[in-house]
Amino acid sequence: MTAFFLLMKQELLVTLLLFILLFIKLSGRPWPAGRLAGLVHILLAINLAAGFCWIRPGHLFGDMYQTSELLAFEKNLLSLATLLISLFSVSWLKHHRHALEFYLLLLSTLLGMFLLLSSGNLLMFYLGLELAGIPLAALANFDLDRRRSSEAAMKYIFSSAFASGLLLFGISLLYGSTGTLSLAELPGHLAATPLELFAFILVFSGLGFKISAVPFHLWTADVYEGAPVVVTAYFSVVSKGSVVFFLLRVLYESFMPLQSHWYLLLSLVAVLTLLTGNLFAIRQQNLKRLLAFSSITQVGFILVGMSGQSPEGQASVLYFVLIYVFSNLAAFGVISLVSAATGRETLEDYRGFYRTNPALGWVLAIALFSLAGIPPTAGFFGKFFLLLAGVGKGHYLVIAIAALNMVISLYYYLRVVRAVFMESSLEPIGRVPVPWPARLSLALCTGGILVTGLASGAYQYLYSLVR
Amino acid sequence: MTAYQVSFYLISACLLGTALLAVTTRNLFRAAIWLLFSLVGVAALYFWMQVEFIAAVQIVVYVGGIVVLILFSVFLTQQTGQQLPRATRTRRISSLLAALAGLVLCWLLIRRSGLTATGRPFHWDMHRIGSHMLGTGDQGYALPFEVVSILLLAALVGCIAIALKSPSAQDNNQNPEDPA
Amino acid sequence: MIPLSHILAVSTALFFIGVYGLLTRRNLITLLMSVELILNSVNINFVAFNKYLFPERLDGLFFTLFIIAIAAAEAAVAIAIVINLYRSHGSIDVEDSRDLKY
Amino acid sequence: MNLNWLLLFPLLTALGILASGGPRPARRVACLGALLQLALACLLAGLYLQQRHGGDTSPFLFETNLSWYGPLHIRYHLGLDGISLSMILLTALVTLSGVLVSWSQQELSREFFLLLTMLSLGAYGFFLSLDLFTQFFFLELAVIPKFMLIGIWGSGRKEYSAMKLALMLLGGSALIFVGLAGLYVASGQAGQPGLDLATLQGLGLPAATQRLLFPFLFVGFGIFTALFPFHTWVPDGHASAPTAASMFLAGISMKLGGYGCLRVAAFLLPEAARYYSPVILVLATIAILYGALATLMQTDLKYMNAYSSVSHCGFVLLGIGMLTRTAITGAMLQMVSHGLMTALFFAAIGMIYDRTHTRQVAALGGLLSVMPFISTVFVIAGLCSLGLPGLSGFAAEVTVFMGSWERAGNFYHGVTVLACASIVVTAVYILRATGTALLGPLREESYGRLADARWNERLASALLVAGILLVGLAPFWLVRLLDPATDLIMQKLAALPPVN
Amino acid sequence: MNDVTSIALIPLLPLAGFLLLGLLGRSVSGRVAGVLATLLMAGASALALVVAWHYFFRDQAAGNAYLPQVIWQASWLPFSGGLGINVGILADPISVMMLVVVTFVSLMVHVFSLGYMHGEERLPAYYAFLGLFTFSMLGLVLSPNLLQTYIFWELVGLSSYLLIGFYFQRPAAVAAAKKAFIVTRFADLGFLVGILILAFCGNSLDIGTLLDRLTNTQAPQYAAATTASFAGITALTWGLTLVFVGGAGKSAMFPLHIWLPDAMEGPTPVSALIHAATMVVAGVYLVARLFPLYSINNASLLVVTAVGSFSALLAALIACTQTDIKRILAYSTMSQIGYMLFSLGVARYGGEQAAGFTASLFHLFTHAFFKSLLFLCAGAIIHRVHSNEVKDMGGLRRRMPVTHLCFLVACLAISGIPPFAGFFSKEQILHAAYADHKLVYATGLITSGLTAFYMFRLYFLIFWNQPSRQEDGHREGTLSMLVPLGILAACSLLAGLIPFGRFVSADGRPASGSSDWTFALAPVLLAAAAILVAERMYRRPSPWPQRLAERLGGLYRAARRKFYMDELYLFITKRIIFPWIGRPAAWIDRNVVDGLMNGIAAATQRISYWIRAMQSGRVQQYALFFFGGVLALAWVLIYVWQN
Repeated sequence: MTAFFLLMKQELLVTLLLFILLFIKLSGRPWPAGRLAGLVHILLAINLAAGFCWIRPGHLFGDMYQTSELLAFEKNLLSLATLLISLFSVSWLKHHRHALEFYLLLLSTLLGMFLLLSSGNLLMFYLGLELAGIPLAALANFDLDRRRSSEAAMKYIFSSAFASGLLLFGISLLYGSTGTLSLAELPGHLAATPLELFAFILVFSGLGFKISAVPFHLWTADVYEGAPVVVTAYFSVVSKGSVVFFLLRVLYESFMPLQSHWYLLLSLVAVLTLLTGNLFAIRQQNLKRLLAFSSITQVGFILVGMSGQSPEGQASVLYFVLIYVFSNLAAFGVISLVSAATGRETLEDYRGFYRTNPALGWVLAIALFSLAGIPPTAGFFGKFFLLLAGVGKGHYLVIAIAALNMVISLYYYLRVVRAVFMESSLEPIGRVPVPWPARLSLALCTGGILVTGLASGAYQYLYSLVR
Repeated sequence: MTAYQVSFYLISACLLGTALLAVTTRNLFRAAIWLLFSLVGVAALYFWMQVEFIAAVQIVVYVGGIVVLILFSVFLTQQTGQQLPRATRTRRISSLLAALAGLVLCWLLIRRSGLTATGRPFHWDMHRIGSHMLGTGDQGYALPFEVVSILLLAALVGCIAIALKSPSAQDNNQNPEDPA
Repeated sequence: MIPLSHILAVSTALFFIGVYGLLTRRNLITLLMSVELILNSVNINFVAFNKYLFPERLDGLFFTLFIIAIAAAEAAVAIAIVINLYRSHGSIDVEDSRDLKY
Repeated sequence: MNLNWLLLFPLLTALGILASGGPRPARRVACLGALLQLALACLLAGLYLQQRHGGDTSPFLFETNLSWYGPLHIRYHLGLDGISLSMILLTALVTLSGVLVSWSQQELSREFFLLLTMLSLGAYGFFLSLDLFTQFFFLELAVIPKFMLIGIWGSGRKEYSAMKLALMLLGGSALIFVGLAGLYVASGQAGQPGLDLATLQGLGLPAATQRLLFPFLFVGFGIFTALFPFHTWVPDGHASAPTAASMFLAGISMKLGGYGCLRVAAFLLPEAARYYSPVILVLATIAILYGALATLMQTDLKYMNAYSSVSHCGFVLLGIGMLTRTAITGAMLQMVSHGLMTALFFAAIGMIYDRTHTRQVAALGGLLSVMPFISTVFVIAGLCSLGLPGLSGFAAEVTVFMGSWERAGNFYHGVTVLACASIVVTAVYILRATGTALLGPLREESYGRLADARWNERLASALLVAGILLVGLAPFWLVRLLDPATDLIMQKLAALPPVN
Repeated sequence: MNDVTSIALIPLLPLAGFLLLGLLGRSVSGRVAGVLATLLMAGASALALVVAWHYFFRDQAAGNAYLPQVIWQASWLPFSGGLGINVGILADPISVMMLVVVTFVSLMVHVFSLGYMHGEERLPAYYAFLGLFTFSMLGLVLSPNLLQTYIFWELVGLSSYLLIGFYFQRPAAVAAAKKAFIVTRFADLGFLVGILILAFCGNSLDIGTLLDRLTNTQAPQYAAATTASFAGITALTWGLTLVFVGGAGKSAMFPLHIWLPDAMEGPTPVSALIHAATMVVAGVYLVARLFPLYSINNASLLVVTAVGSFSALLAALIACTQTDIKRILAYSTMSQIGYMLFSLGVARYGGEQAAGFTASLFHLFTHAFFKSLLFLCAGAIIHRVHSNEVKDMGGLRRRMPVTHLCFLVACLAISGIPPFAGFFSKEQILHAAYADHKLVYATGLITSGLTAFYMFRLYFLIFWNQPSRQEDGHREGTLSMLVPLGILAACSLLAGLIPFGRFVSADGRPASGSSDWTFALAPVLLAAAAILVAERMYRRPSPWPQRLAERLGGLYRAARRKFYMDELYLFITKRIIFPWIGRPAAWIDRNVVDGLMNGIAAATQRISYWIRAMQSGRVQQYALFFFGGVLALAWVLIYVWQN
């Protein structure tokens, strides 16, 4: 029994958190958002801390649930990201009627992701995915009074329903073809028949939808732009990260018999993703939308690394997601603070931002540099290793395209930097107040960006996990 | 051809026909009704396959739950008599082509895959389902069960948070922030 | 005996009818209906596979059950969102919510 | 001596600048830091010579070799040879004078000095690195500060230029990256995965691999050193940059490329270098002549010097492409010389611009009578540029010419003659600019009231002039410094199988 | 006495002057600067005399031949394969002779400047530049290494630039300085390439080694150098001709002479030093230095002869029509250098045939004195009348008697009237030319007559012609100006008597310097006749010059416009190189090359704009793309790609 609790401790803690929040909700006395946020921060921090203790691998519920040191790390990363988002969401939540519901939904999606990661079975995978997805749609609608928010939620829920329809169809075909739903048993039954390949593509498309790989990405920009900034951050980091982790696991474990196929698939999709993400991003004026396309591009890089089919590739993907969490959250953190304070989100608005908010300007710049892969930020290392892993078999074309795309992507990141540092505006954004939780969050992100690359510990740890 | 076989084709025809009508009719209310029939048809198919439990669940949850939900929302959001607008011709043609291509592809793949019934007996009974549903070991579905419950809870919370009318929302919905 | 492929053909056809509906209907509620069709087709698949190919375990059946449950949750949230959209846009035509683009 | 000190110093300086309260302390910290760097670089040179004198013939001295990213076989490997030493001395000198020239920087001066220090950090790291990953890291590290320096403190179409520079340079580094990835794969196939220069050069990569990877690496580095036709960032970038950034950009940044080209071309992929030699030579010659001819038509002093940099950096590539010992030595000399000379030139142009607020040659005139010091500096830089003996430019160019002529054959001789022809064109544009801007009667009444150089500017110029004279009057010490490294390169080239 | 220190000190003293004055800058007064520089120069000059005395009379005389000896050398810039720039000091008859000439004329000029430049601004700079020039020139003549020669070659070019442009506020001076530098730079390109060719032919940069290897028919280098290379011409010919191009540029030979007349914008003492006595003869020196090589290569010698004789005649013709005193002198310089060059061209190595060599250098020697004298006199005159135009002068013989006398001596010397210095050298040259080629001789003879004509035209125009307008009495220059004039006049009178051939000859062995008096009759008579004509035409104002000019018509106008050489050059640079090469290059760079880079960026933007329809905002279209993507991927993976 203790073993059960210990193995599932992260899920159980999140569930506990959910219930605490539910009790508060049901107690009928509404808590002010600040207090609530404080409680959630503390509990999330405890959750995070607990995640680092008593890590051991194991199975539960037959093959339904499994955990390992790697999975524990992945969950911790997601917890951390959620905590960071939660920290800088305070200034937005303060004015929100449904702060508690926000946390309830947020944490239930987190739970869904944990279960997704730990799933040993296609059913659990599906349930986790839906638990992570459906409340997110509701969250996307959380700027309740804004047209765009509900449009975003609508687009998300319908796209997601369609994607899960295809995914389910794929799973059903896979089930029909192999007779098993267990991820561990799958490799033994796969024979790369056309039907299986089709099923695999359907499953992949369902996952590709979540990580917004081209051509399954079209919802991304609209939803990112319409949803509240905090939720967008969650979308782009936590939701995406969890599915990347899962995809990595299924590709490298369950679908290994199809490896030559998925190598091609990944390469194709990666190239498309890189090009499309970049080509759309260079035109964007809204920062959230820009970051949406940027996150699509980042996925392209992830896919390149993932196609490396080596432990280095796996480690690099994990490492990149780690870095991506810090970088993207730092960027979104700044944007959410500004958005909460002034409601301004376009590139035009950010002109001369540095003169009024130097610290935020630097954080934003560092985050963008990290996303662009400029040293000494961790993004440089992340990208380098991803592509190095991607070239593992000597396929230079994809790498060359990816490298070219690094240059294109640089353009729009630098456009933001240019607006922030170099251009001037008649009515610049005034001094933005930064509450201490947000400050802490941004400091953690910036620290993460600067340290994770230069210190090789994180990578080596991840490598030891995947080997 | 036995009656059993004939009934399959009959059910299938009804099911597909009503489904087709459900996605093409231009009356919203009728579409919902056609959908209802189609879902009942699916339930009939389950009966035909002798998995009555699923058929029952299908009827209870889908027919009793989801379709009703849909009907409610139809009433909430739309005058029922109105003709639904049609998508553009390009969209319809391209969608049709895509769907047909998908269908052909799937059919080819199914044909090639050589999936044939094994003829091994298929046992299920409520007891087995119940014990599996609450079991925690191999073939135990307690965990998914709990997960679904949480999911339903979350969905509930989400629905309430979003759909519940609040005074400020009422103020704002008439003057959307940007009319672009 | 009906060949399995015929059952699969039915489910596939249902699936693509749903897909067609999803791609062409303009009313959000009808879109939701199409989604339900798609999910139903998958359910048929699972049940059929379970019954005819892998009768030893009940994986397919359970999967179907969970899909039905989740379909309900999804529909609920979707309808909530649609209602909210209706409030803000005054319409549930999918073509009317195109503020976010390019 | 531990080479990490050389990286630690700029880092500490940067932190010091961050910690400093305001613009005045910031510039003091920056200056002190730069001074210490120069001292350290000189000390390093002394120790290096001592070690060599003591008979140490290992290719690299003072190595630091640590595993960095173990699973990927990426190492943190620093080492020093004559080539890198000379580049480091150059960097230290230019950094110090850059800081001095910007002494009166008013706007956002803390950031300014911080970025300048970052730039020097990148350069040091690049020159010291022996692992190609580390090297690449520092190469890219040095790009963004340039972008920021130009974009924030620049003039004219600064944002455009900054963007262009950043994109083209990082485009170059993307090419380099592809090359590195290829090297990584090739090294893995050879059984010793990694990007360590010392290991890679010993692997003897197969000719086909070399020929495949060489263009990526060479063009990639070439973009940094204004390889035709990828030089167009140079004029815009230099023209828009603030003085110190221009100095750094032309003085050091372009050398990163030359250094990289040499290391990669002649050291790592000698077979491919020989194979592609004619292409390199043609491109280099085009850059030399065409850069010089384009300079003729420039009306803006900074554009003029920028185009002349294209021309001069062509000599570096020419020297490398010739693959003879003398030519390579000449390329190195040219890198040092051009670094000093162009930094001095930009300093002088900056001083003139600060006072007259124009860089149009036609709008200037007769400045010699009101600002003799600045004008003298300008003339010295110009003379160095046109290869006047006694100044560093001559030693470098003549070495390149001698080395180039060493390659027998009408093609090589033709290329050399064309390259030589540029000295005439250079003389024309330098003297035209000097004649119009500095000599003649005063163009504007108001110029008569302008002041000559201040102490910081004098000091900065004096440092660079001293460097130019040191190289120009006594090039032998620099050649001796470079010798063991060029020996190594020659050994590699000599070991190649004969061309069939 | 000929130890390193003393000989090294000769160039180092002026260098010290340059450094001192350059660093002190404006903190010293002009007077102090002048005195300091003059003293240093005097020291150098004295040392040079001592060194020369030792060289010619002490150390070397015993061996019956003056062998070149490298007194000191050090590696300055080593190249690979035995090549390298060794900086050193070479002592041989030519260099020692040049040492004397340079230091001596430089000293005279320094002294003269004390008076002439008095009161000018930036005097320290002036003396510093003079010091730099003297140093460079000495370094040039002492060089044992081809690239060292090139180094100092460039440095004299620089000092010439600086001194021509000394009055930098005058646009004409700036333009002239620029022109001088660029034209000589162009020539230096030839020199440089020539050096490259020769150095790699002989595999050495050391002049001595090079000469040994390439003249030794047994050596492998000789064989390589004399086989045809590019365009069917031997490498040796290429090398020597190109080196000569460098020399021709510096020595203002046709067609690279156009800078010399303009260079007269500099202060007159500078013209005397640089553009009359020393730097402009560097070309002669260069050919003489490499003479053993030239002597085995007829093709290049022919080029030297042709260019020399043509330039001599051309310059003399132009000189007859000019009205600017300094320009006339400049063309005369060009003409005389032409003499020296064709004299070299007609010479061969060793023996009787080497007479041209000796004659050439002899002429160089004497010319240095009388031409610098002429310039200094001109300086004194300009100093007085504040104009360069001869029409502003006239009748000055009373007011400037000393100058008059000196000028007359110089004119006689240059005209080759015995017993003045020019007579001896010129006679030897004509003798040598006669022995070699009659056409060259004829050219020389005509030129000699023309020389006498235009010199005396000048003389009469300045000192006679019209009655003086200025009635302010005696205004001869200061003593510091007169003393150098006197000394130089004495030299011009006496220098011819030196048995030059005893000391300087092609192979180092004393050559018989005997003059054939009967042979000298023709040129002397011709010169005398020319002087008479000049006297008739210009002693008093007369209509004759005008009439003659009209009679000659086109020829006169062409000569007066310097045969349109300047216009030709301007045409080539301003109308061809700038608009047709430079501007297109700049245009191509901005529009094609850069346009390509910008075009890539623009194309990317464009594509981005095109494909934006994909993101139409219609969620169903998204689904369609999604589904289409799935189908396409499935198609590719299942049907297209079969691994």
